[in-house]
Amino acid sequence: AAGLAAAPATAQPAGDPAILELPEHTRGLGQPVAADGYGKPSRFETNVQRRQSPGLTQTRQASVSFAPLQSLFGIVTPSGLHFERHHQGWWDIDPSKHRLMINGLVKAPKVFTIDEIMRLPSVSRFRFIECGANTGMEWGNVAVPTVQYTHGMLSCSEFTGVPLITLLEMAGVDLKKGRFVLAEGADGSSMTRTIPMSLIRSGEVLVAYGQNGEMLRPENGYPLRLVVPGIQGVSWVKYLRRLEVGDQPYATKDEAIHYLDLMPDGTHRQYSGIQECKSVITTPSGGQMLLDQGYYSITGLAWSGRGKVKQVDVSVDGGRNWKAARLQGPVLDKCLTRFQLDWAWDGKPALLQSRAVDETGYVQPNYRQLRAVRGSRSIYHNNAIQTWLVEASGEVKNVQVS
Amino acid sequence: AAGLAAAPATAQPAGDPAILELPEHTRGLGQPVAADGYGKPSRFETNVQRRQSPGLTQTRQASVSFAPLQSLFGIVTPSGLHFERHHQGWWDIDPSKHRLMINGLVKAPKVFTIDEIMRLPSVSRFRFIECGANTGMEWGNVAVPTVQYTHGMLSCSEFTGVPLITLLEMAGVDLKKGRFVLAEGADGSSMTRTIPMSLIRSGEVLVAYGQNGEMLRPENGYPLRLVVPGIQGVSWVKYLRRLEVGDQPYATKDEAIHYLDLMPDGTHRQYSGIQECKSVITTPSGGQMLLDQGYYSITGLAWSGRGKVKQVDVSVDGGRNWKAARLQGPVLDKCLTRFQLDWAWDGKPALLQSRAVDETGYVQPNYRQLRAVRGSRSIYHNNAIQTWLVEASGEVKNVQVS
Amino acid sequence: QDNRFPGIGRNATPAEVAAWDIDVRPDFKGLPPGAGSVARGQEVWEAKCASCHGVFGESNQVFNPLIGGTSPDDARTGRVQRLVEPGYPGRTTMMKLATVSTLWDYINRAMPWNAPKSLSVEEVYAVTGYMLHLAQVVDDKFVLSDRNIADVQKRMPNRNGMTTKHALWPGQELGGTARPDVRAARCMSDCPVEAKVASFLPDHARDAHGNLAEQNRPVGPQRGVVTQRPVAA
Amino acid sequence: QDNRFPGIGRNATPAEVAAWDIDVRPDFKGLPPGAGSVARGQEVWEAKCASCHGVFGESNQVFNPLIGGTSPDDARTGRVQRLVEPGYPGRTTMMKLATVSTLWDYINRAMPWNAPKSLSVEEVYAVTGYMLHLAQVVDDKFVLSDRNIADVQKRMPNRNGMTTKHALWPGQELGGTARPDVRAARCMSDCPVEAKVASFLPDHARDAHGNLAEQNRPVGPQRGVVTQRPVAA
Ligand code: HEC
Ligand code: HEC
Ligand SMILES: [Ca+2]
Ligand SMILES: [Ca+2]
Ligand SMILES: [Ca+2]
Ligand SMILES: [Ca+2]
Ligand SMILES: [Ca+2]
Ligand SMILES: [Ca+2]
Ligand SMILES: [Co+2]
Ligand SMILES: [Co+2]
Repeated sequence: AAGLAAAPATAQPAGDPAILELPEHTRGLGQPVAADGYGKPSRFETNVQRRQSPGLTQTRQASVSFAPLQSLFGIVTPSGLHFERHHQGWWDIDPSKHRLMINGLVKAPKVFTIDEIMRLPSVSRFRFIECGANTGMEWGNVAVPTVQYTHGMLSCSEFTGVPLITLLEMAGVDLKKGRFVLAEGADGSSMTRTIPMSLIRSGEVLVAYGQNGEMLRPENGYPLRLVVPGIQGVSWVKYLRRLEVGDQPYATKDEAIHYLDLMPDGTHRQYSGIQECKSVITTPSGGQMLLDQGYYSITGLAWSGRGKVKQVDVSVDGGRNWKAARLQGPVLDKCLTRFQLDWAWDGKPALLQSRAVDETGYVQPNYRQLRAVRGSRSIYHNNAIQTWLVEASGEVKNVQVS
Repeated sequence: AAGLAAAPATAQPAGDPAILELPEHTRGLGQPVAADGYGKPSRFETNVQRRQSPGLTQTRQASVSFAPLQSLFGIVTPSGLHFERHHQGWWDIDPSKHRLMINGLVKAPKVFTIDEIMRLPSVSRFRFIECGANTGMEWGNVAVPTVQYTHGMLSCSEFTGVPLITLLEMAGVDLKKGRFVLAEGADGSSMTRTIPMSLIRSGEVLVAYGQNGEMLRPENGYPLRLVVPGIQGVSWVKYLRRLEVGDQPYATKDEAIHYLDLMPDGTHRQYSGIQECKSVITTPSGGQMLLDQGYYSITGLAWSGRGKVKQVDVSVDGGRNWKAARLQGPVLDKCLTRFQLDWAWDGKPALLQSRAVDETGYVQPNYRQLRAVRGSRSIYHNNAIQTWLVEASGEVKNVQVS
Repeated sequence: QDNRFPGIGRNATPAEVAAWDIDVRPDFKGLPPGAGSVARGQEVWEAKCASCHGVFGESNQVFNPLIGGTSPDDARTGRVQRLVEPGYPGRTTMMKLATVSTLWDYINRAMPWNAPKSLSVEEVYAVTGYMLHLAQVVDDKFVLSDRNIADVQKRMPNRNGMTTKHALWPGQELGGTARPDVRAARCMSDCPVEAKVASFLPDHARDAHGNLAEQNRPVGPQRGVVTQRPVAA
Repeated sequence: QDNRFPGIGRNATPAEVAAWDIDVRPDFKGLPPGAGSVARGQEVWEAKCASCHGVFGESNQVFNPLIGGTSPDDARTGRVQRLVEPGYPGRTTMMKLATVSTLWDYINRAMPWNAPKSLSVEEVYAVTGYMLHLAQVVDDKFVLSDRNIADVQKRMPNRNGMTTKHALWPGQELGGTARPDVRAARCMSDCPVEAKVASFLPDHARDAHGNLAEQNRPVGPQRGVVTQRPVAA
């Protein structure tokens, strides 16, 4: 059942030339330190890129690029591969000229410079961010071939910033009347989203400037973005310029025209922010070819917008029988969790699935269970169990099962 | 006590032009998605680079570049800024031609391809790596101006790889006689180091290919390096090609000529691997200028090669009085831990210090305590408490106190 | 205000707040006074919008169609009938929109796409009115203004089409439900599934996303599938 | 071998092991048979080593001096006297080295620096012998070989200079100590320190590491200090 032949490591009588003939790098002098003051991946890693899905959007400035989940390890997404979602293009803003304003139901509206925000006490937290439309192309049927396109509007970083509640308190927020906060960006779309005060009061909503140890990348909102753990990415407003405290939600374009979940009865669910518990196998996954029969470590990612992942189960027979997978620690709140299961592939077709359970007891549904309640036209919040078919040839395909 | 003037955010009568005059990015269309398939930092971040210390080494291929700790957040080091230490230059090796050999006290010597190693069950762990010579220039007196040079041979990543014990077991390791493992690299130096079997048996020593979600960077050993948690960086052999199980240590060049700790009586401590508990304040730190009096969040990093950090204390009076700092979670084993302490600077000179305690109860020493035992000629394993002097001008300087 | 962080942040001036506080809420808080006719709106539309959205808002060149799919009957009931029909292809902006404030706010902040915030208040009123006219919500003599916009709201085709009765908002602020709507069980063996492949990509679409071999690392437990071959092959 | 992972990995051939298993241990396990004279070593040294390390191994152009600081008396005691003197500047390779195997192994694997693994076994013996001669460990007629290297080991100037009695090796394999050598206490107030500045960088060295303003982010709670100004200023 071997598909593409792997570089053979089989010994010729004497042995493998890659061993017997010492390579150049074993016999020479390499490159100096600080050849790159800021380094980059190996030249053999150029296939690992974020990509657009052809035909998905009509413009490239109101569009998305997907993270290559099929090639990532652990839980941290390299910032250069973080998925992108822009509504009116991205900018590289001069931080010395950027300001943050707080207004609305506060004693005194305030203005902060980036210098000032970076002087305040900060916290750093590992969090996942998932677009509400992630896996949205697959609500009705299989539409795209690989996990990059099915689940790649997902990334995970260590974010650093100031709890928004600190800034609101500095402005003298009215926490009695002020039950909603409007977050607004400084880009052309001036993206606006209504943020629940309950989350803000918990301290977990951050006005962030740091991502994986350095400043946010321009594509991800440099110099300031909101971090709203567990909530869909569109609420993580980039190029953040203003926060307004109010007593009503704002019904902004992306909460009154998009990011609405269409139900079978024709109503739209509005203000549906939470990314419910979900998981996906990333290795092996669609568009890949297993090189051989034998042992494989099935691995993937699980997450929940409601807290920690408690369990992940894996099935190799399309959901009939399941085994508990190993969870990779540390298992963190509203953060990706990697799971693994040992598997010996016997060369017969197999249907691989993963199913996550979070600490609230919520169990990730299969398509039948999900569609029974929500139909198949929602676009948003598709957290169904993903199936990969391993064919006898070793080729892995994206499928949906009955 | 203002030094350099910050960009003034003070309002003109009507207000700040950065607010009143809408910037170009608020009035235009930005750049498209996937403009960079692999993104890079903002153009305003070019000061954040790894750097050499002038005059420290005679060549750039047997040298070191230091991570800019003064500019980093959280605990993850961006891979592009990971410190470098090469002995014979770095290479970007073709992984399809790289092999790993296991030999010595095993039933059968083995060869693995990278394909095969990546097929085995992996683990991902956040770990710090510190060069044994980090802070080595400061044993006798102050030698360098900033935390990049005093402590920048330190980085922290999420490493992914196969526990070495798995590979040794596959070769039929003799765990009775085999108490040492020689790790050997494929570069010109073919770096060799003796690794304790006790650590390997614990499962924490990894044959790693992943770093922060992607493959190792070429400067850090692509496609394979050893991860030896808690042990000095030189043991984390890069471009790993071979592991030999033996019954004696190997006294390799970097454990018989270097990475020896010279004691006051003229003896050298050999096989001194553990990086003991240590900490350093990164903000504010040497070579910086505070812009104003008032509130600052003193923050820095703590770590221990023996396990978790338990406490960090901060002094602003040169070590006479201390306050317990907040530890940023998750606090992980043999991993960086960030700490913070609120501080109101009154414009008077201050001597900032941090002191870490690990879970074994070991307390980071000051220079007097350290030198009383080890003298000042060791080069390696300087984990003394670092002092930064904040002058009345706001300028911060590297000093040592009596 | 609290005083834990003296010297950090300052009060905003009224002019500063005015420059940035542009949002318009469903209750029209934030809406500046002003007016604009459908006729004026048509001029604005044809000069500044139609190139992207089509003369009748029907184009999906750069985005989903804005207009279409609503009926005068919807304006009466406040529910867009076509949203119930699973067979109807696509959803226009006007089919979904429940709150006219959203339209005003969004055009004001973000359109034209390549020159956001370039419209005058009158132009925003006018072009919003024109779009409402294209959607048969107002007639061609209408002059939309801050004083009659609340009446227009009462005729929005999908004004009764939204619900917050779900568990996807984290707090209690919107009267949602606490219990998730989809409830699966953690069945471990002999689970009631057919496990038959019901949907897959047709073979001719294998290369619709390019050559997958080039989208996977050339080393590791597997390779990417070669979905494109040189013409010669 | 265990069989948990069938099909992963294969046995190495003897030729493969031979190609890579080049390490030489202190007990000379791994040392290939062979020999080389001091005279031959001098030729090798002057042709392939002296350009970087100096004719007498004294250069620190590219690295610390290799030779120097040892005495015939050290070769007798096995302790390099100068290591005890805090005033002696620098430490040469030969002053530190306790195990002659290390020298052979390292030259064989890594030197010449720009052409590692290019020396023949004879050349490695010869040049190792020549270095030992420069360090007065062997005389100029000496022919270093696998058969007499153990005797040379007994004359290494610092052969008794190493200790593993410390707590910095994680296991018990080397008979070290479990308790760390440096023991500080967690004093919280009125701690017994003078807290006077005892060491700092002289002003003229402020710019020895370049302009620190350019080594800090131009935004944040502080700036980098300007240590260099344009000539005009
Ligand atoms: C250069 C092209 C272009 C021009 C000109 C333009 N638009 Fe748009 N418009 C877009 C794009 C692209 C979007 C989608 C933006 C997004 O994804 O957030 C959009 C979105 C909209 C929407 C929201 C539709 C929805 O369903 O989200 C409205 C309403 C709108 N435009 C109205 C206008 C008006 C009114 C004008 C003129 C005053 C205008 N547009 C001019 C390209 C354009
Ligand atoms: C092109 C320059 C160059 C040449 C030629 C060269 N070396 Fe070296 N040598 C170096 C450098 C640089 C180092 C330090 C390497 C490191 O940092 O790991 C070194 C290290 C050494 C060391 C270890 C010293 C120590 O204290 O770690 C020995 C021994 C040595 N060389 C011997 C030789 C011999 C013998 C030859 C010739 C056969 C030779 N070298 C040729 C540059 C050179
Ligand atoms: Ca101030
Ligand atoms: Ca407002
Ligand atoms: Ca095709
Ligand atoms: Ca095989
Ligand atoms: Ca050997
Ligand atoms: Ca100078
Ligand atoms: Co989105
Ligand atoms: Co080192």
